[in-house]
Amino acid sequence: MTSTVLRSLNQALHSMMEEDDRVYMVGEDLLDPYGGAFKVTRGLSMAFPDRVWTTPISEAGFVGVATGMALRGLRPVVEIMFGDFLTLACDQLVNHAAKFSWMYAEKVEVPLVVRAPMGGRRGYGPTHSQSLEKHFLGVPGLAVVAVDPFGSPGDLLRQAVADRRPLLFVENKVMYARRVRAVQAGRMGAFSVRETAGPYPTLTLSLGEFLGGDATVVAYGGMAELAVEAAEELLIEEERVVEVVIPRQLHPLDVEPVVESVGRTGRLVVCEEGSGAAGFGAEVVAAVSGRALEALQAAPRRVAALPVPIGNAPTLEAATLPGTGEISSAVRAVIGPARPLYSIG
Amino acid sequence: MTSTVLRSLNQALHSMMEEDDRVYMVGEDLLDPYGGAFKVTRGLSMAFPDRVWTTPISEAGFVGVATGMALRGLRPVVEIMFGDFLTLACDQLVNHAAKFSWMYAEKVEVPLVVRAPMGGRRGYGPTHSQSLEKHFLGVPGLAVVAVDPFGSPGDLLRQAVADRRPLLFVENKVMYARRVRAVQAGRMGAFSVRETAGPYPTLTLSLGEFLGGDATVVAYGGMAELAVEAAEELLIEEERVVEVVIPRQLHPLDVEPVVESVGRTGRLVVCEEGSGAAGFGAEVVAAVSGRALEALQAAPRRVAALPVPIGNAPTLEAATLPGTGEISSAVRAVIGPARPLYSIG
Amino acid sequence: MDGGSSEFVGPRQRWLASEGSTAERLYGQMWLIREFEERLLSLFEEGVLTGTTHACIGQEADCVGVINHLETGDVIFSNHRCHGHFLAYADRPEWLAAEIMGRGAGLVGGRGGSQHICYEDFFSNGVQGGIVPVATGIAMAEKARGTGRIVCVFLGDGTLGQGVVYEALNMASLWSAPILFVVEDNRWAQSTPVEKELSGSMVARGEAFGVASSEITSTDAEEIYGHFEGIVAAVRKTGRPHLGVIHTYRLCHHSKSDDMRPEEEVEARRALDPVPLLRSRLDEERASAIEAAVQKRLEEAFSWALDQPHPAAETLRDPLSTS
Amino acid sequence: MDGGSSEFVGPRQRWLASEGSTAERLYGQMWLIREFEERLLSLFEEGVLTGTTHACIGQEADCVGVINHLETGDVIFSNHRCHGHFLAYADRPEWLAAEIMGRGAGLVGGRGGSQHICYEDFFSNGVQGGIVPVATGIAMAEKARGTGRIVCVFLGDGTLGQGVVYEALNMASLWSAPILFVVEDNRWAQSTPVEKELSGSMVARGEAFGVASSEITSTDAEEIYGHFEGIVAAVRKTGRPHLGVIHTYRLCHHSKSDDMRPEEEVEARRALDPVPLLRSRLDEERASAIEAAVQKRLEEAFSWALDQPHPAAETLRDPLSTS
Ligand SMILES: Cc1ncc(C[n+]2csc(CCOP(=O)(O)OP(=O)(O)O)c2C)c(N)n1
Ligand SMILES: Cc1ncc(C[n+]2csc(CCOP(=O)(O)OP(=O)(O)O)c2C)c(N)n1
Ligand SMILES: [Mg+2]
Ligand SMILES: [Mg+2]
Repeated sequence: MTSTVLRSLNQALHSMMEEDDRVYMVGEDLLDPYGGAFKVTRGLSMAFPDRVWTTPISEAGFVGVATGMALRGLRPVVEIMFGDFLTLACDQLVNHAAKFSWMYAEKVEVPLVVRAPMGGRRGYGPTHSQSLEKHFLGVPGLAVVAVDPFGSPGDLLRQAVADRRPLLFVENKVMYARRVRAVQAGRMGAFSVRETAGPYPTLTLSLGEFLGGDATVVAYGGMAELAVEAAEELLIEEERVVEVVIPRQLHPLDVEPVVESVGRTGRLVVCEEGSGAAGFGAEVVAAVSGRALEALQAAPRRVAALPVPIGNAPTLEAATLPGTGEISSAVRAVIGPARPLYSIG
Repeated sequence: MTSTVLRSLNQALHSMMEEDDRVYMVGEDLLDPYGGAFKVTRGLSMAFPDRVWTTPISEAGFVGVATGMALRGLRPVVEIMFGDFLTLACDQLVNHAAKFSWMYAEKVEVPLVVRAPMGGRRGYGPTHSQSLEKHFLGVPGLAVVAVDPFGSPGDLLRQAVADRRPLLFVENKVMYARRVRAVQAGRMGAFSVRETAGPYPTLTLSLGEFLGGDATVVAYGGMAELAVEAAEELLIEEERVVEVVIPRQLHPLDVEPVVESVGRTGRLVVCEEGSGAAGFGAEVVAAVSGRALEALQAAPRRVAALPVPIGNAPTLEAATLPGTGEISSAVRAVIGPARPLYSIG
Repeated sequence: MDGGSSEFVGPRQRWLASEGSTAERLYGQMWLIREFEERLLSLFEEGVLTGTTHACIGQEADCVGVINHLETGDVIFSNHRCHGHFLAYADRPEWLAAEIMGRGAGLVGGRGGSQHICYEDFFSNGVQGGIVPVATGIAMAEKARGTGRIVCVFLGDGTLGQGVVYEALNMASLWSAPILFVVEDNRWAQSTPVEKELSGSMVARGEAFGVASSEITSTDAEEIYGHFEGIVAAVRKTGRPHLGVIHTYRLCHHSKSDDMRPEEEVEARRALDPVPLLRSRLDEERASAIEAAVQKRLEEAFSWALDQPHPAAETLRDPLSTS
Repeated sequence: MDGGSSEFVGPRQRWLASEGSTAERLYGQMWLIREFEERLLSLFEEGVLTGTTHACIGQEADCVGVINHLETGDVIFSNHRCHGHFLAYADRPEWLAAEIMGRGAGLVGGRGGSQHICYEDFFSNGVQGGIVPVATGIAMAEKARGTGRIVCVFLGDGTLGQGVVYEALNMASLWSAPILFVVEDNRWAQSTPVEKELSGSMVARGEAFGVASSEITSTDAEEIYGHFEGIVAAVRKTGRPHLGVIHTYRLCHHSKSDDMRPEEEVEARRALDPVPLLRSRLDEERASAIEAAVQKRLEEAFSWALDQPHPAAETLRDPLSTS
């Protein structure tokens, strides 16, 4: 049965609340029939009226409240209505939730999940379309995980709720409506798939059975599907074999799967929907350069939003945010004009 | 006459307030005789009682107030008492100050300066010792500048106040007491110095007259002096010639001077006092890899804090924050055991 | 229609120069706002417009009751629900329509859309609460510069959940900022009724910070207009802040089609709809004439706006680039 | 001395088990706090300690007046000025001393230092205001878990400048959190007098959010103890929040040696120093005996603490590493 990302996340929340009465929802406008701005929490307040707390418009305050709940053994799942407003909870995350466990000599844990719907392409304008997760990468004590439509989004959320570390769970608004693409027996459609171990497995997808390839494209969250599309197009239209690496835990980053893939392809493109400077792509490129410089046969490229706010007009928004076209161009650029030595089939 | 960084900044503020009655100071505990927690604003409220506004403990609020002042033609200079609390002003910076000019089609400008004393090594513990500037890099519309003891710290601050863009001005607490080292006629002590053009010139220091070298070390703010010390030691003790590149504008970053230096040295180390993941070093390494991969003869290295909160105990703090030792080790690591072909003299 | 060259006349000056009784003038403005938004919503329904928008249907009396007291040079900072505020301020439906349609001729070139606009001394932003300290800073700047201008910032009941609002109240009070905080209490914040988002009392919150505070429960534009006359004058005269709460109601959905409030509740409030309420006091002929004139203007405004080109992607330029 | 194995006894239970009159017991606790901090400050002056610390000299009556009403399992969230709160809560000067000295045997292994400590149900953090919603969340968790425990969070007058405090008051009121907000109004925030940081009224601020609020102007530990007896009981019984303001005074510098307040002002307040105030009610002999016993404990505590090793850098481990 096919499902959407939204449905998968919603069902996971339902079953977690059913199974574990320590799980609480905290956020704005969560109550049914409304059920949250993007409906990820729909139906929960009907089923668990005492454990779904709709809040005032107090992002800092309710992230703090949830941190307190987590400190006392509950498993709060916070929704920030638009990820753009994570900025308001920055102090709570950086100077409170993320520090407590270490600072208090591991006497306590803060099993807090903060869900943040990010991303544009819906015409919401400069303050409701951003992908701000890069600003929350690399906070000591704060894990960052991003969900994509591959495998099981709901299972990823389950892992996050089971995680004993404070964790930012990045969702993507456009992605909610996307169909989930299952990974089964090491395959997803035409792709062969490798997964790392652990709660947030990194996927590596290959259209060339991991025998090699022209380039490695790293993409997470909402960009992952675009990278997969670009890979499909590049194969069909230009006979280019691209491996797509999809990390889920953005911080701390396990760069090994990227290094391995670049070992096979020699070329690297990293994608993110947010603006690029000092972002996720920077970390991936720096980590790969640090670990496997010799494997890079061409200068790596970053695909990201232009360094401007996200305009409301469709023309501006489309030009600002990266799409499959930008990914394909970057792949072509790292491959260069000449055919590589390796050829498929 | 020798001066300290503190004195240089303080004098610049004095003379700017004298010259331009649009310049205002806004922040906590700024009034004399106290004159601000680190005394950067000392004497200002005596001299300009109407234009130094001591505030309640409302970081978000007074950054917002200053943004409003800037929108109406004033030149507010905000002090965040400890840079750690910039987190509280994150929304004001990202979703207000940084967006206004572009979002309002350049009908307005926001010439706002937010000064943030960052850094540890003073035993202030986990919430008063951080270097959080990396989290504010790459915000469309927000410039980030860091001051160091070289050249004239006060002049850098003058440029920031004259800047018509909202700007985060990163200071370093330990650095306040350091002696300013002037750059004159292309020299600073034994170093020959090159400066880029523009309001925030990047310095490149060479102990080998730019004829080449063993490695390029990039460092800003409080780490710049440590990098210079490491370079001096490495020359004296190991006959290694290190170029030190000191960027002042961290975002947007002009990576050219780094690329040029790496062109001469083939090796790159980037330093920052904050924790490393997705930080300044990541951006520099990614930018250099993207622009001049072929120039890199060895995998670049990042020197940064350990990914833990900054402990209060001196032993913990010292082990967490990077010092000259870490810089030298990284230089040795990128150079490798063998002597490079090039040799000085 | 673009009229960019003529000098801007503030709301008070325009009000004084306009003709008709107080009720007629207020009605004309309210009808403009109502009809503007109804047209907008149709365009969204037809799929001509995408993205989102927040109409102020039911709250037009606030817009006209407050803003007609503001002089040229006074500043308004508005929020996500800003169309009515803007139209009362600038009377320029064509530019607002173009902006919401994402056209280059819009107020801010299509960059901001429905909730991020700027024109002369009018601003809006879509992040709840954060505008309040910014508006306070503007008021302090005007005071420092000795211009005599005042600032008016609009916020909703739900936005009283944002802590930074209290930081701003505190500073405005400590420093005597000439600012009017207008709380439009429409009883709901998105899908959340006021009882679930707000404890205590709105007026008491202002007073607790030493800010003179008042409240009025009304959808009667004339009444609100009268109520704020003295308040605006006092802010201007004393240079002190004031928090003015208007208890009103939102008759439309929060944004586009997301209304799940109890039908009976909304229905009961329709009886207090400010537009028919005021119309009932007008001469039928005058009312019809006003409406017809507005319709004509809006017809032209929307068709002009629809004709404007979308902004070219080539206009995108890093705001930090200094060249 | 490290006694890690014995079960923790909460302040109320310890109070009930202790001997002497109310005044004597309060005095013993206050003397412990005062002497602890005086020793600490000497160590800073001697250069034995580095970094920073915030003493509560002059405010000891708040600590003992409030905290002795808290039961085992009740939670305290304190701020930068937490030594007195901690000592009243846990009576463990040796671990606090070791912590401030950056020793591995300290409360949190030397990681937190003076303002970031944790022990049983006691927490502190050095960022003003942010602890208030966290404490509210703890109270809500205790309520959800049906433990009957309450939370007490301490904040200063200056910290009322932080917006998140009002977000927390609002939620605590809306959701009936069993939490006591104790505002220690010591008239100064660092170098800023209360008139320059706070407008309106503290008690009115609580009430405006529907939080029962009270105030007391006192440095008399017995009086404060009596005042909070009913308040703590009410929070426990009603499960509703309360904001209790104590108007007091800080007799020492803000942190180490940064006092620039008018000397006359400080001098005048010395007359109200809570320690001699209470001592004057005690029998001289009992008072001396109490003091001597405390001195002995502190002597041992500090020398034990000074003997503890600094934590080894090898203990540093990424808190995110899952292995
Ligand atoms: C900081 C922030 N959080 C959440 C939102 C999403 N949001 C937009 S409008 C709104 C409700 C606002 O309610 P209120 O202040 O009562 O104004 P109204 O919409 O009723 O006019 C919310 C939650 C936002 N824009 N900003
Ligand atoms: C968010 C934040 N801003 C600034 C500071 C620096 N700071 C530490 S204590 C203090 C004054 C606090 O005053 P008050 O709340 O009255 O408490 P008191 O020190 O008087 O006990 C300040 C500004 C801080 N710790 N946190
Ligand atoms: Mg509302
Ligand atoms: Mg105080």
